[in-house]
Amino acid sequence: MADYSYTLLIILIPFFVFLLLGLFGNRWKPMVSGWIGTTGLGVAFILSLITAYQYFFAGAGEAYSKIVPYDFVWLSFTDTLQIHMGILLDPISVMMLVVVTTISLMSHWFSLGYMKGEVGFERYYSFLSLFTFSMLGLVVAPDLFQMFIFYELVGASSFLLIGFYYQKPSAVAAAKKAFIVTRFADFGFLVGILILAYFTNTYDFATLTKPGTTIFANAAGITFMGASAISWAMGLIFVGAAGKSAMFPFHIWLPDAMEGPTPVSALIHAATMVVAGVFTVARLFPVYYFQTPDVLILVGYVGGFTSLFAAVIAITQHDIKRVLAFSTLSQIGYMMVGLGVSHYGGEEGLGYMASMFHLFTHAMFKALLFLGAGSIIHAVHSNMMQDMGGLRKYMPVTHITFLVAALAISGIPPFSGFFSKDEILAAAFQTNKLLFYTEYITAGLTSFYIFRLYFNIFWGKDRKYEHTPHESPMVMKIPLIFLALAAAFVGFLPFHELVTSDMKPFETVTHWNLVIASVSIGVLGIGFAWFLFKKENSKPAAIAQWFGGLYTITYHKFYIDEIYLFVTKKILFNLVSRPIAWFDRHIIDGFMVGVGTVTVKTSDKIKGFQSGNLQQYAFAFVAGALIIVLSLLYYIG
Amino acid sequence: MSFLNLFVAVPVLTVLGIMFTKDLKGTRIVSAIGMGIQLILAVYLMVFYMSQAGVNNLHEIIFQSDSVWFPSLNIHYYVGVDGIASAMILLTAIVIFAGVFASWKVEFLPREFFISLIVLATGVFGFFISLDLFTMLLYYEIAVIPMYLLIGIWGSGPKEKSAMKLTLMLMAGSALLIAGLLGLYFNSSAEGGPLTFNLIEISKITIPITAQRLFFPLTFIGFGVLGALFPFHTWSPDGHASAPTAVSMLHAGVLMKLGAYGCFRIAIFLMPEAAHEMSWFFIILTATSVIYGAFGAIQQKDLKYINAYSSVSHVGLILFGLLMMNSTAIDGAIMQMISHGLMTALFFALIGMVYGRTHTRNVNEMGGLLKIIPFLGVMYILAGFASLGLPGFSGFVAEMTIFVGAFFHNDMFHRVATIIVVSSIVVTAVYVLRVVGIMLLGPVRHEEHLKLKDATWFEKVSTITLLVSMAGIGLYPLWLSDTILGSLQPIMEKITMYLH
Amino acid sequence: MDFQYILLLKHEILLTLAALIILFVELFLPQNKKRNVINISLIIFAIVAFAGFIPTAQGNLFGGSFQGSRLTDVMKDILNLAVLIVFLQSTGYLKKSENADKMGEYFALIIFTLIGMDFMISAGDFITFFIGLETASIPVAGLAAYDRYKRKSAEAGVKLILLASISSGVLLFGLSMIYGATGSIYFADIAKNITASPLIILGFIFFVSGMGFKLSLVPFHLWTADVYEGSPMNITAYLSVVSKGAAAFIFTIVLFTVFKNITDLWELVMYALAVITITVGNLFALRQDNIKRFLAFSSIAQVGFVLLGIMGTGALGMTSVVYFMLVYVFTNLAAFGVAQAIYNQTGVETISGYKGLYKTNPKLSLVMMLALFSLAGIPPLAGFFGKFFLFTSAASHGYFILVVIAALNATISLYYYLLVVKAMFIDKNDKPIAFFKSSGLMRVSLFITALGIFVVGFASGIFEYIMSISSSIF
Amino acid sequence: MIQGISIYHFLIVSSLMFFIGIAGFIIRQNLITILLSIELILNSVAINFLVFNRYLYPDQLQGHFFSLFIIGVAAAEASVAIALIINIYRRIHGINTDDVNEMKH
Repeated sequence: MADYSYTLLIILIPFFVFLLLGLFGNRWKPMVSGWIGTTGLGVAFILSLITAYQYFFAGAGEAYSKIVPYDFVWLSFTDTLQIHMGILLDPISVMMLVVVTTISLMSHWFSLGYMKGEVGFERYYSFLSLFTFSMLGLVVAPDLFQMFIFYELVGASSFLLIGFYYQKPSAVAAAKKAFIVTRFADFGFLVGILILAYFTNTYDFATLTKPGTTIFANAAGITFMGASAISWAMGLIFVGAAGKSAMFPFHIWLPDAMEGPTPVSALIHAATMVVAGVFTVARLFPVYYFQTPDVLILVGYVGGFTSLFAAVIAITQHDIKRVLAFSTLSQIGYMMVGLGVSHYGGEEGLGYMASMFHLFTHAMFKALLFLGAGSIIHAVHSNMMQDMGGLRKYMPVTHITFLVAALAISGIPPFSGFFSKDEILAAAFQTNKLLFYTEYITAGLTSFYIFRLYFNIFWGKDRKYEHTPHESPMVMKIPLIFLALAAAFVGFLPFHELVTSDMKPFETVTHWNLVIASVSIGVLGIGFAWFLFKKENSKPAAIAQWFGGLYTITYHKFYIDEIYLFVTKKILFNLVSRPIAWFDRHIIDGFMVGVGTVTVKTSDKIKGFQSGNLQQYAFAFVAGALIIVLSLLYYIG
Repeated sequence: MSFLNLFVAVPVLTVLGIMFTKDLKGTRIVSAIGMGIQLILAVYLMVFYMSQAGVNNLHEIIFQSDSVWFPSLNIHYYVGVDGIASAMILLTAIVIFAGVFASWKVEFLPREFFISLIVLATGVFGFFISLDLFTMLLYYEIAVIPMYLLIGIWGSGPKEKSAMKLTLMLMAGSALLIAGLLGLYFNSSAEGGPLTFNLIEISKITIPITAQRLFFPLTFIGFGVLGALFPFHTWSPDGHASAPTAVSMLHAGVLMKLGAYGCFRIAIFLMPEAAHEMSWFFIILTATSVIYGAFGAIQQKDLKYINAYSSVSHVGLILFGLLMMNSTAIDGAIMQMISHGLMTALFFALIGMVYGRTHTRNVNEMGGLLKIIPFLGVMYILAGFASLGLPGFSGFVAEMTIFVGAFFHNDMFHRVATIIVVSSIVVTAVYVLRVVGIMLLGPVRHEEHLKLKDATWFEKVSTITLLVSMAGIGLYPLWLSDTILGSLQPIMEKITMYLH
Repeated sequence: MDFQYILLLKHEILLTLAALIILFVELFLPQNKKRNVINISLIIFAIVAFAGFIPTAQGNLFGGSFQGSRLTDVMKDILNLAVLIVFLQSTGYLKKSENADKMGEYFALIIFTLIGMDFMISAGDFITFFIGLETASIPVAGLAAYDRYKRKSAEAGVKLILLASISSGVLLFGLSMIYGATGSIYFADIAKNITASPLIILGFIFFVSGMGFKLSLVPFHLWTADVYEGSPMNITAYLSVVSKGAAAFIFTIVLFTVFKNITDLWELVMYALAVITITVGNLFALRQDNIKRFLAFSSIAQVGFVLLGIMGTGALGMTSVVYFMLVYVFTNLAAFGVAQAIYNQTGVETISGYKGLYKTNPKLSLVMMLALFSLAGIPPLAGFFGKFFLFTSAASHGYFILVVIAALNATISLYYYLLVVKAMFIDKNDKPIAFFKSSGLMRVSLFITALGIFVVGFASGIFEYIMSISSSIF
Repeated sequence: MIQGISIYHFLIVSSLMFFIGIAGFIIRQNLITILLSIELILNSVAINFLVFNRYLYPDQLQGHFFSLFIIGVAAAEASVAIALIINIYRRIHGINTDDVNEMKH
C-alpha cells in the first residue's frame, strides 16, 4: 500500500497557519500574513494534487479502496463506541481535497488583491485558513462524529467570515442567522447520529457503509410514527446536511451570507461548505440506499424542489451576489437530485457519479462566477445590477472568464457544466420522471437568469461611471483565468472511472436525445435573456408588471424569511423566552422570596404575644402546661 | 500526613500570610503566590494520578490517609482522591488562580477580600479531598458562608438582598443535607457493625431501600440547591449578578460543581436504588432546567443574568447526565463540571473586566466593543463559542458525552428528555450570539467607549489560563475522559447494582 | 461516712468559702480601697474555678441526696468557667460610680446562685433539687434589679421573681403529684415506680413547665426577653449562659434518670416543645433591634436545639447536651462580651447602632461575627460541632423530620445573625461608633471566648472526654 | 389520719387553693395581691405533700420535710419579692401590674 502519511499535512498546514496568523498576525505587515496564508495553501494544494494523482492514477487495479493513513481514538464513550480522528481517503474525499484546496487557494490568491488595505487583513487570512482546515477535516473524516465536529467548526468559521465586516449590522445579522440556522440543522444531525450509533454502536463510515452489513439488525422492526428508527436517524442526518447545503427550508441563511467578502462567498458559499451536505449524503449513500430508500427519495424531492424554487427567485433578484447565491442553491439541488435518483453499483449508480461530477464542476464555475462578481464589485463598488452595464469594454478578462462560467452553468457544450448536468438529467430520466422535468425546467431557468446577469453587467445600458471602472490587477486576474480554464475543461475528466458509488469504474452511455433536449433548453434560456437584456429596454419591466403579485412574492423570496422571523422573534422570544424570564422572576423567585416575607410578616403578626404584662405571661404559662397535659392524656388514652 | 492535606494547608497559610500584609500590593502578591503553589500542586496531583493509573491500570483512591477524629461517633478525618476528585481539584486551582488575578484591583478592604476568597477556596478543596461525610459537610458549609460577606461587602447592585437570598437558600439546602447525611450514618452498619461516615465503607453495603427513599431526595435536593436544581436555582441569577468578579467566577465555576459533585458522590453513589427509582422525577426537573435556563437567558439584558441563566442550563445538564446513571453519561457530566467551571469562570471574568471599563452590564448600552478592546472581545467570543459547545473547546466534548450516554436508555421517556435537552444547543447558540452581536459587533454605540483600554497583563493571565485549560481539554479530551472513566469503574459497579 | 466523701462537695464548699471571703473582705476594706474587691474577687474565684478541675472521688452523700460523679464535676466546671468569663466581663460595669457601694454583693450573689446550681446538678432527691433551684433563682431576681435606679431593671426584677415563684409553685405541684403516685422523693426510687398514669403525667408536665421556665421553652418563655432587656448586660449574659446551662443539665439528668421509664412519653413532649420553641424563638428574634432582646430570643431558639440532643437519650444525648452547653458558653459570652464592651463605652445597645462598626472597631466586629456564626452553626466554628452532635443525637432515635425542621430553622436563625453581621460589615453609617479600647480584662475574656469558639470544635478530645464519662453512667 | 375526712377532701381543698392562687395571679392587679396568690399556691402544694405522706405513705416523713422546706423557701421568696416591689414603688409610685409592662414585643 502506498504511503499517504503526508496527507496529514494537507489538514494541518491550514490549522497552523490559522494559529500563526491568529496569534501573531498583528506583529507584522498585513501583506506578509496574506502571503503566508496563500503559500501555506499552495503547499496544501500541491499535496492534494499529489494525493489525487497517487490515488487515482498511480495505483493499478480495478476498484479503489478506502485508505486510512491516520486514525486515533479522540474520545471514548464506551469500550466499543469511540470517536476516532483520522483521515479516510476514498474517491470522493480525494476529489473533495482537490476541490477544497483549489478553490481555497484561488480565494486566497484573489483576496490578496481584493482585500488589500482592508482593516483586519491578517484576521481575514487566519479565518480563511481556519475555514479551510475545518472543511478539509470534514471531507477526510473517517468517522461520523468527526464529520459532525468539523460541521460545527465549518459553521463557526463561516460565522466569523460572514461577520468579517463586524461593524456592519447587516453582516452581523447575517452571520448570526447562518450560524443559528445551520446549528438548528446540526441539532437534527446530532440526534440522527445518536440514534444511528445507538443501534449500530459505531460511528465508523467504513463499517456503516459496507454493503450487506448486518449492523443495522438491532434496529429491525423498531418504528416511530410510521418510519423505522434508521429512517429517522438518516432523515435527521439529512436535516443536518440540508442545513449546511441550504436546502429548503434551511436555505434562508445563504443569500444573507453574501454580506461576507466576495472571495469568502466564492469559497464557502459556492464551492465548499454548501456542498458539505451533498458530500455527507454521498458519504452515507450506501446506508441511504440499502437501509432507508424512503429517505433517499426525500433527498431527491427536497433537492428538486429547492433547485426550482431557488432558480425562480434568482430571476427576480438585483443584487448580483444574491443571484449567484440562489443559483448556488439551485445547483446544489441538482446534486441532491442526482443522489436521490441514483442506485448503487455500476451503471445504475450514474446519479451518484453525476452528482459528484456536478459538485466538482460546479465548484469551479461557481467560484469563478463569484470571483468574477468580486472583480466587478471591486471595480464599480456596488453589488446592484442597476449600477452596472456595459462593463465588457472596461474589464475584458473578467468579461471573458465570466462568460465561460455562465456558459458552463447553462450546460452548453463543451464547457464542464454540460457534462455533469446532462448526466444528472439522464439519471433522473431513468428513475424519476417528475424530478427529471423539474430539473429540465430549472436548466432553462438557470441559463436565463445567469445570462440576465451577464447581459445586465457587461452589456445593457452604456452608462457613465463616476470612477471609470478598470480591470482588476494581475493578482486577481490569475485566479480568474485559472478557474476559467478549469470551468471550461474539467468536463472532460473521466469521472465515471474515478468517482462511482461502488468505487468501481463503469462505462457511460450517451443519450443523444437528452443531450439535444438539455442543450436546446439552455440555448433557449440564453436567447430569451439576450432578447430581454441585450440592450436597455422596457420589456423586463413590462413582463414583471404582467406577473404582478407573483413577481412581488418571488422578489421577496416567498416571504420565507418573514415567516422565520415571525416564529423566532414573535413566538420564541416573546411568547416563550419572555414569559419564562417573567415566570422565573415573579413566580419561582417570588415564591422563594415569599417564604422569607411570610416569615418576617408572621414574626410581626405574633409580636402581641409578648405583651409585657406579667399576668398574661403567667396565663400563657399555665394554659400551655394544661394544654400539654390534656393533649397528652388524650393521646395516650 | 497525606500529601492531600497540603491542599488545605496552603490556603490556610496563605490566609495567615495575608493577615501580615499591609496593603493591596502585598495582599495580592501573597495570594497569587499561594494560589500559584496550589495550582502547581493540583497539576502535580493530576499528573501523578494519571501516571499511577497508567502504570498499573488500576484506578484506586490515592494518597489515602485516615485518622480518627471523634472515635465515639466513628468520625474520621479521611482523605483520598481518585481521578474525578483530582480533576475537580485541578479545576478549583485553576479557577481560584485566575480569580486572584481577576481581583488584582480590589481597592476596598483588599485583605478581607482575599482572605474571604481563599477561605472559600479552602472549603472547596477540603470538600474534594474528603472521603468522610462529616468532613465533607464541614467543608461544604465553610465554602458557602464567606460568600455572604464577599457579595455583601464587595458586590454591586442589590447586594445585601442577593447575598442574603443566596446564603439562606444554600443553607436551607444544607439543612436537608444534614438530615440526609445523618440518615446515611445511621443506616451505615451492615450487620450491627459500628456506624460510620466513611464514604467508601458505606458504599460497600446496601442501604435499606426504605431508608434510601427518604434520604436520597433529602441529599440530592440538598446538594442540588447548590447545583442550581430547578426550581431551587433562583439564588443564582441574583447572586451572580451582585457578586464581585472573582466570586462569580468561583461560585459559578466551582461551587455549583460542588453541589453536582455531592449529588453524584453521595446521593447517587450511596443510594443508587432510590436514585434509579426516583430518577424520572429529577430528570424532569433537570431537563426543565436545561431548556428553561437557556430560554430564560435569551431575553435578559444584564450580562451577568445571561450568564447566570446559562449556568442554570449548563449545570442542569450536569445533573441530567448524572441521573442517567451510566458510565458514559456520568463521564460526560463530570467533564461538563470541569468544562463549565472553566468556561463560566472565563465568562464572569470577562464580564467583570468589561464592566470595570464600561460601568454597565446592560448589553443594550454597549456595542462594537470588539474594535475598542479587541483582546477582551476575542476572549468573549471564544468563551461564547465554548459555551455553545463548539468543538475544540471542552464544552463540546462534555455535552456530546452526556448526550451519547443519555441515549443509551432505550425507553421513550429518556429519549424524549434527551432530545429536549439536546435542543438546548440551538437555544444556547441564540443567546450567546445575541450578546456577542449586540455587545461586541456592530457599530460603536457610545462615543465615550472609544477611550477604553484593552486588557492589562493580569487580566490576560487570568483569562488565558482559563482559555488554555479549556482548549487543552477540548482539543485532546482523551486524557481527561479516560481518567474519569477509569475512576468511574468501581463507582459504576456500585451504581449499577440496582440492575441486579 | 468517710471523710474523703466530703470532697465530693468540693465545688460547693469552695464556692461558699469564696462568697464569704469576698463579703468579709469588702466589709473590712477601707472605703478608699473598696475597688480592690473586684480584683480580689476575681483572683479568688479564678482559684476556685481552677481548683474545681482537680479530680476527686465519686459517690453518694447524705443517703443518696447528693450524688457526685465526674459528669457532675464537668458540668460544674463548665458553669465555673462561664461565671469566670462573666466576671472578667463585668469589671467595666462594676467600676461605674453608681455601683461603688455594691461590688462585693455582686460577686457573692452570683456565687450563691452558682452554689444552688451545683446542688441542683448533684441532687439525688427532689428536696435537694428544689433547694438548689430556689437558691439559684431567688438571688437572680436581685441581680436583675441590680440597676436599682433604672426603671427597666426594677421591672425586670419584679417580673422575674413573681413569674419564677409561680413557676416553682407549678413545679412543686407537679412534684407533689409525683410523690403521691410513687411514694418517694428520691430519684432512684421514683425511677423504679414510675408509670404512665394520668397523675404522673400531670405531675410530669408541671415539672416540665417549671423547668421549661428556667430553660425558656415556649410557651414558658415569655419572661425571658423582658428580663434580659431590663437586667444589666452582664447579668443578662449570666442568665442566658449559666442559669440556662444549669437548668439544661439538671433537666437532662432528671429526664434520663427519673423519667427513664416513660421515655417514649417525654420524647413526644420534647418533640412538640422543640419545634415550637425553635420556631417561636426564631420568629421573635427576627425583628429585634435591641441586642439583648435579640440574644434573648436567639437563646430561646438555641435551647430548642438542646431539646433535640436530649431526645437522643443515653450517653450520646447527655454528651451532646453538655458539649453544646460548653460551646454555647464560649459563643454566647463572646457575643455578650462584645455587646457589653460597646455598651459600657458608648451606651449603644441596638443593632442599628452597630452599623459601620467594622470600620472603627474591626476586632470587636470580628469577634462578634465569629460568635454569631458559631451560634448559627457555621463550620469550622464550635457551634457547628455542637449543633451537629445535637442533630446526631436526635437522629439516633430516628427523628429525621425533626432534624430537617430544626436545620431549616437554623437557616432562619442564620438570617437574623447575618442581619447583625450586615449592620457591622456592610451597612454604611455616617456616625459609626468611634474607636475605643476596651479594658484589659474584657479583652482577655474576648480572647478566651474567641479561642474557645475556634478550638472546642476541632479538639475532639473534649467531646470524647465527656462521652467517656457519660457512657460510664448512662 | 382524721376520721371521716378522706384524702379526697384534702386534695380538693389543695387543688382549689392552687387554682385560686393561679386565678389570683392572673386576675388581680396589685403586685402584693399577686404575691399572696403565690403563697396560696405554695401552701396548696405543702398541703398536698402532707396529705400524701399521711394518707398514702404513713411510715415515712419525706412529705413532711418537703413541706417544711417549701414554707422556708416561700418566706425567702416573699421577702425578696417584697423588696423588689418596694423598689418598684420607689421608682414609679405604683405597684399595679400595668405599671410594669414597659418592656414588650
